[in-house]
Amino acid sequence: MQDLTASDKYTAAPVRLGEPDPYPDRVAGEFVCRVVSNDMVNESNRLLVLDAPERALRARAGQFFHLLCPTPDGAEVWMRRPMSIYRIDKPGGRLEFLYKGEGRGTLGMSMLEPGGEFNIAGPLGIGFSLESGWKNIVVLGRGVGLATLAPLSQLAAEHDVRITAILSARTPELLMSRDFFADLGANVITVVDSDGSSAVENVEAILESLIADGRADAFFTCGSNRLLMLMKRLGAAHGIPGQVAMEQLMCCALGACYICVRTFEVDGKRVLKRVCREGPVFDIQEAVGW
Amino acid sequence: MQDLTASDKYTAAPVRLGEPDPYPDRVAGEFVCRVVSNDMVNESNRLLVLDAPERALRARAGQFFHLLCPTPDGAEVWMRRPMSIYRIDKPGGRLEFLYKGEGRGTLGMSMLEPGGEFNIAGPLGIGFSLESGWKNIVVLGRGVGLATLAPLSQLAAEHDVRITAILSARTPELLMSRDFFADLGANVITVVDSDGSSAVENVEAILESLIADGRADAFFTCGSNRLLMLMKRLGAAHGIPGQVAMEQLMCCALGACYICVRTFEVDGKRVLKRVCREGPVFDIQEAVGW
Amino acid sequence: MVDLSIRIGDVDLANPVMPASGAFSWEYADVIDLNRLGGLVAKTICKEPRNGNPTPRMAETEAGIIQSIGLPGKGVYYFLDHIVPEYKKFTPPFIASISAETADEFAEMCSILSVPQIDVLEVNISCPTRNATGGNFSLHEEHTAKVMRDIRAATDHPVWAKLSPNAGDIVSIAVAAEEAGADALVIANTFLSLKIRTDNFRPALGNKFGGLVSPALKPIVLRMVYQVAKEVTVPVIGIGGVTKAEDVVEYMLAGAHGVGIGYAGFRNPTALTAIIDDLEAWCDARGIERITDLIGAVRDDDMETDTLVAASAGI
Amino acid sequence: MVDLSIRIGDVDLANPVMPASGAFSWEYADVIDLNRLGGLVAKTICKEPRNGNPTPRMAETEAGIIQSIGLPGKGVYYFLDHIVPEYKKFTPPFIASISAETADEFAEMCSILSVPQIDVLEVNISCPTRNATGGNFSLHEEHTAKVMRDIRAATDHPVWAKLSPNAGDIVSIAVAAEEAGADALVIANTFLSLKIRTDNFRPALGNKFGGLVSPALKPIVLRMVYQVAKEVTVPVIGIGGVTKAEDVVEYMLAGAHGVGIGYAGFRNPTALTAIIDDLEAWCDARGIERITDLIGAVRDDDMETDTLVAASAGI
Ligand SMILES: Cc1cc2nc3c(=O)[nH]c(=O)nc-3n(C[C@H](O)[C@H](O)[C@H](O)COP(=O)(O)OP(=O)(O)OC[C@H]3O[C@@H](n4cnc5c(N)ncnc54)[C@H](O)[C@@H]3O)c2cc1C
Ligand SMILES: Cc1cc2nc3c(=O)[nH]c(=O)nc-3n(C[C@H](O)[C@H](O)[C@H](O)COP(=O)(O)OP(=O)(O)OC[C@H]3O[C@@H](n4cnc5c(N)ncnc54)[C@H](O)[C@@H]3O)c2cc1C
Ligand SMILES: Cc1cc2nc3c(=O)[nH]c(=O)nc-3n(C[C@H](O)[C@H](O)[C@H](O)COP(=O)(O)O)c2cc1C
Ligand SMILES: Cc1cc2nc3c(=O)[nH]c(=O)nc-3n(C[C@H](O)[C@H](O)[C@H](O)COP(=O)(O)O)c2cc1C
Ligand code: FES
Ligand code: FES
Repeated sequence: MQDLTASDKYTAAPVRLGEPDPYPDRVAGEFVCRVVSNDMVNESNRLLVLDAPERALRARAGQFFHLLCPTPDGAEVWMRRPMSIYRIDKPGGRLEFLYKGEGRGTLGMSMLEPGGEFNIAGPLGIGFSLESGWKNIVVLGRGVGLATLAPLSQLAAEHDVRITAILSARTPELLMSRDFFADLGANVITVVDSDGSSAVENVEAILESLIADGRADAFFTCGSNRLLMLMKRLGAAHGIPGQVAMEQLMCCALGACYICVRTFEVDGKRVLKRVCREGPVFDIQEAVGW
Repeated sequence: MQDLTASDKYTAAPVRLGEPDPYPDRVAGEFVCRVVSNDMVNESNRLLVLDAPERALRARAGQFFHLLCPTPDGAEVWMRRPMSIYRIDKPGGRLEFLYKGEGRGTLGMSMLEPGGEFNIAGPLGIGFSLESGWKNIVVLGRGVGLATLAPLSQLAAEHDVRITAILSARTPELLMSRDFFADLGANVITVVDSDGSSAVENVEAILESLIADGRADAFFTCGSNRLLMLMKRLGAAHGIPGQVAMEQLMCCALGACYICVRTFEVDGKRVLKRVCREGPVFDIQEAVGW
Repeated sequence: MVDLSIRIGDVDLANPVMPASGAFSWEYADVIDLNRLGGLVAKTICKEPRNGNPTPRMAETEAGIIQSIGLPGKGVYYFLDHIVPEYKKFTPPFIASISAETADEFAEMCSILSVPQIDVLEVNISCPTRNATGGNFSLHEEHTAKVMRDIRAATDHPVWAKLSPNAGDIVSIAVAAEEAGADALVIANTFLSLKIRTDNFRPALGNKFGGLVSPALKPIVLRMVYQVAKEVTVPVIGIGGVTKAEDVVEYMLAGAHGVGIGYAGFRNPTALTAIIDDLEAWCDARGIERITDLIGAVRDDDMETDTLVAASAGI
Repeated sequence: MVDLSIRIGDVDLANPVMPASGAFSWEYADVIDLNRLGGLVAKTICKEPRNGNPTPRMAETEAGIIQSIGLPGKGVYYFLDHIVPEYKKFTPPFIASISAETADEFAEMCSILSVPQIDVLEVNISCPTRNATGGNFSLHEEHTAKVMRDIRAATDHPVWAKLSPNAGDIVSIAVAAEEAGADALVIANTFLSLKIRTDNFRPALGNKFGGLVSPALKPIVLRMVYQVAKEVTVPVIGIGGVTKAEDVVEYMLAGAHGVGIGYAGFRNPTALTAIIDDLEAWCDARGIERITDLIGAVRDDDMETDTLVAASAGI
């Protein structure tokens, strides 16, 4: 029944798994991947594992794909949905996405079944950068924001950078990826709303102590405006560089349409930048939040 | 994956199998049936068997249903498709349709799987009528036109009317329903293009001999303009009444939109009639063909 | 439970959901309870009998259908004698729809049809395949004003003017219709369209052009209803792409008093009554006591206009 | 193999498939080979830098999206210095698109942009969220004539006028643009629309109104292209709802020389080149030798006009 999805009646020339790639040198592409699995990882999030063509696997930490979601209700999903890469498994030829099924697009994604096809465009955008001088980084994520920070942490671990991962969630059950970060050798700190530990003051205290211990050469965050503002403030106060992954509604995801703009502060002036092209990762000090 | 069909995002209050019928007395309704089977009966035709709510089973021979076909390609099928009833099995609670998957709607139907749901509206239109004086009838059908004649023959058999069924097709393999008619006790005559037996002259000779034998109190036909014209001519010549089931594109199928009109000749004057409401069964002598 | 009743001029409707002319007939009683509808709207009739347009009268498009029926019918007297009685078997207000190619004929039809059995005269001055001087008067302000004045002079019955979405400036036309005496404005008829078959290079419809009908068009018609409702005082009825209760709500928020439904009733013959049920449930779930509270209730007066501020808000 | 090349005025295009302004940028080279396109059409620019409209700039509708971007950009000199060179890395003709709120500013921009690197000036006189005197000139015949005359006087470059589907009488406006010196007509921009959210009663777009984009609209725009192509001699480029090779064929049969594609390239970034491939295959399968043979080849001169005859034909 896979052909009931809306993906087939439009004209396109995506690269299909196993077929020759006509443009192996282009930085991005449209790909038809095969679903390996699409299971719930906790009560609200799902992990999609895809077998993906080679070019798609060149994705870097913080980049995203633009996903052509199946329709959950018979009506088409008229725009692709942007989604950060959660894990890139080059040797295994796999891409993973961690997501929450909440609206039509992500609920459509939830319906993908193993063996089915899934059309994705990417990799897109500017990802995280790790400067060679950084020996200790702090990643601070909340909700599916953690998904975006995962490949960065993978990259850091590969470069022997020590990671402190502060994971925030509503409840302990929703704390995802603890093992993922622990397996990378990260120092994992978890905070939750249910016991009050996720309060900004508490996270601030944690960050301050990391700074004091010399464990914070750079900050990385995603998924919470409050935590972004906290990192921005502490980063400015202590001269710690930082990067944040931002979100916005997207249409083309290639830089053409200017639908995905957000406000940033550059040299004291407020300007618009395209999240898809100039981001999604930005300098924390330029971010004005949302 | 049944919810990928286009049937769900629109508002409607169809009667579902097993649920109470809010309007048991209305002559037609919108029903959600369950697919029992949907198998090929020969190289080009398929038989759809449905478990249907009680009111739907009140259909009469020659009436039709208006079917909300699943989408074969992701785009919706924007209009229902009319389809004659092939068999009404009241005790078994089943309705059957015999059809050819050729366009988007019927190809969508071909995708229905056992256990799935299917939304049908009906029964609609004016069916065949059997006058009590008729003891011998001739049904002449071609292709899926036979589908329409099947329940009429069932009805005739129930009233002890003797049936001669002339079945026409391109090849012997495509001759459907021979057993269906034989089981009703019909005298079955088959003609095919591949050996030339379906030529109008040959069918004319068969009809003439039936008339001569007193086996033709009334004519019934469906599915071929040539054969309709033949029966009209012979009917007029011999004073034999006849009925024909006509086809036309339909939209509302209830008589409202005037999309399904065809030309008929009434008292020497050409007039338009709605196939859905004044038909689909018409007096052969009024038909001008297509 | 929410009070769904609305009042359009002097006409009371039990709820704001009506069929759209040409997409409905009393024959729908085969399937649904017509007494539940806000009003009963008959197919547009013409003074004299007409065959209508050549077949095919409909073709499917990428997302909808185009159709050109050509107003077939048996004329105004047949209507009075044979069709009106069919509708009078039901209780909702009965709205007759009429079309003509001249203002005189419109006026003449109005006086013929100003009978007590008919509650409202909907004047279809927007037949999409006609031109501005021959039936699609609502393409131009002056033609609209002229025909509406003549109609107004010919009848004391409530007159609802059905306008065309093909007009360039719907607001001026709506204002012209109101000033000339329309008691309500029905927005809109169908969008003039063309489909060419790529298999045989021929137009898909016998009449070549046809009106496009599709849920996809709702945002265009909604914009027109919104613009018009801001400028007129008479009630507006929104027609275009309603397939669910939220669409009724959206039209009412934009300023409509009620809606008409065509396509949805073709696709699902039970759609109209189901939408009324859903509308009631939608209001009840939100504690809305009177459906009329929704009319024009769009929150458009405190929108953020600074782009830089807007672009730092959450999604 | 079919010859796909077309000629629009003095401009030679390798094939009739172009992107639509605003829905494309040189950045698509990340995904497809831009040298395969018939032309490269840049996003509309304005003379001065602009932030554009408040977010959200897009919302999904029942069948498509509405969007209102508000022509953000860094102005005409930034365009010349930084954007034109990006496009000049590729071979197809380069079409710059410009917008202004006065005829004078349009003319000024045209003279600034009449440089050899730019092959065509597409004048977007149809920005849907502007009005007829302030940027959406193509809503009115006289405004269209005036702005086009001023533009024509300011440049010898080929000028393509992009028209609005919101105009009531597209033919008169097209004729006015042609008479004032347009070298080609681009039909059409987007349909002015509104979406109101039923959860918070607010307009879904920061700018309230937006342009509707949907494959569902193709039959409306096709009708406009057909009507205009019958009345003008300059080439017409059809834009609206093209998602497959058959849509290109349909527009050409209706009289278009070429098409522009927006939405399809959002949904499938490889759409444009895939459509060109399919178009070639479509023609080859039918033995069509020159794509130009399709222009205006609709078979509309021997249609059955007798309803009774038509209604006795096969389906
Ligand atoms: C660069 C980027 C990376 C992202 N990575 C992830 C990820 O790894 N996992 C994940 O679950 N989500 C991620 N998102 C968010 C994801 O794109 C949205 O959740 C998704 O688009 C919502 O689509 P929907 O149809 O399910 O919801 P809709 O019905 O469209 O909306 C449901 C809710 O989601 C919000 N929303 C809609 N579109 C977006 C969007 N583009 N960005 C953020 N919020 C949106 C809406 O405002 C609304 O509150 C990312 C977004 C961006 C821009
Ligand atoms: C009262 C009635 C009873 C019918 N009974 C049967 C039946 O029992 N079995 C069966 O297989 N078919 C039957 N048909 C024909 C059936 O409705 C069409 O085959 C079907 O609508 C085609 O839809 P599609 O989407 O598959 O084809 P499309 O893609 O719409 O068209 C494919 C071909 O079918 C023709 N066609 C389209 N609609 C109709 C139509 N309404 N009637 C006739 N031809 C059409 C088209 O002109 C074209 O040649 C009946 C039609 C009517 C009006
Ligand atoms: C088959 C058909 C016939 C129509 N006939 C008429 C008509 O006779 N008079 C009229 O005013 N509108 C007519 N219309 C237009 C509808 O009344 C309505 O304006 C249009 O269908 C848009 O509403 P919808 O989107 O709910 O279908 C017709 C529409 C269709 C689809
Ligand atoms: C996001 C977006 C931005 C657009 N920006 C412009 C623009 O700057 N200038 C312009 O002339 N048209 C603009 N358009 C209109 C398109 O060029 C085109 O006319 C329209 O999208 C219809 O074509 P389609 O159906 O193929 O999308 C824009 C359309 C979209 C969707
Ligand atoms: S989504 Fe189009 S520019 Fe970012
Ligand atoms: S299909 Fe509507 S009147 Fe027959």
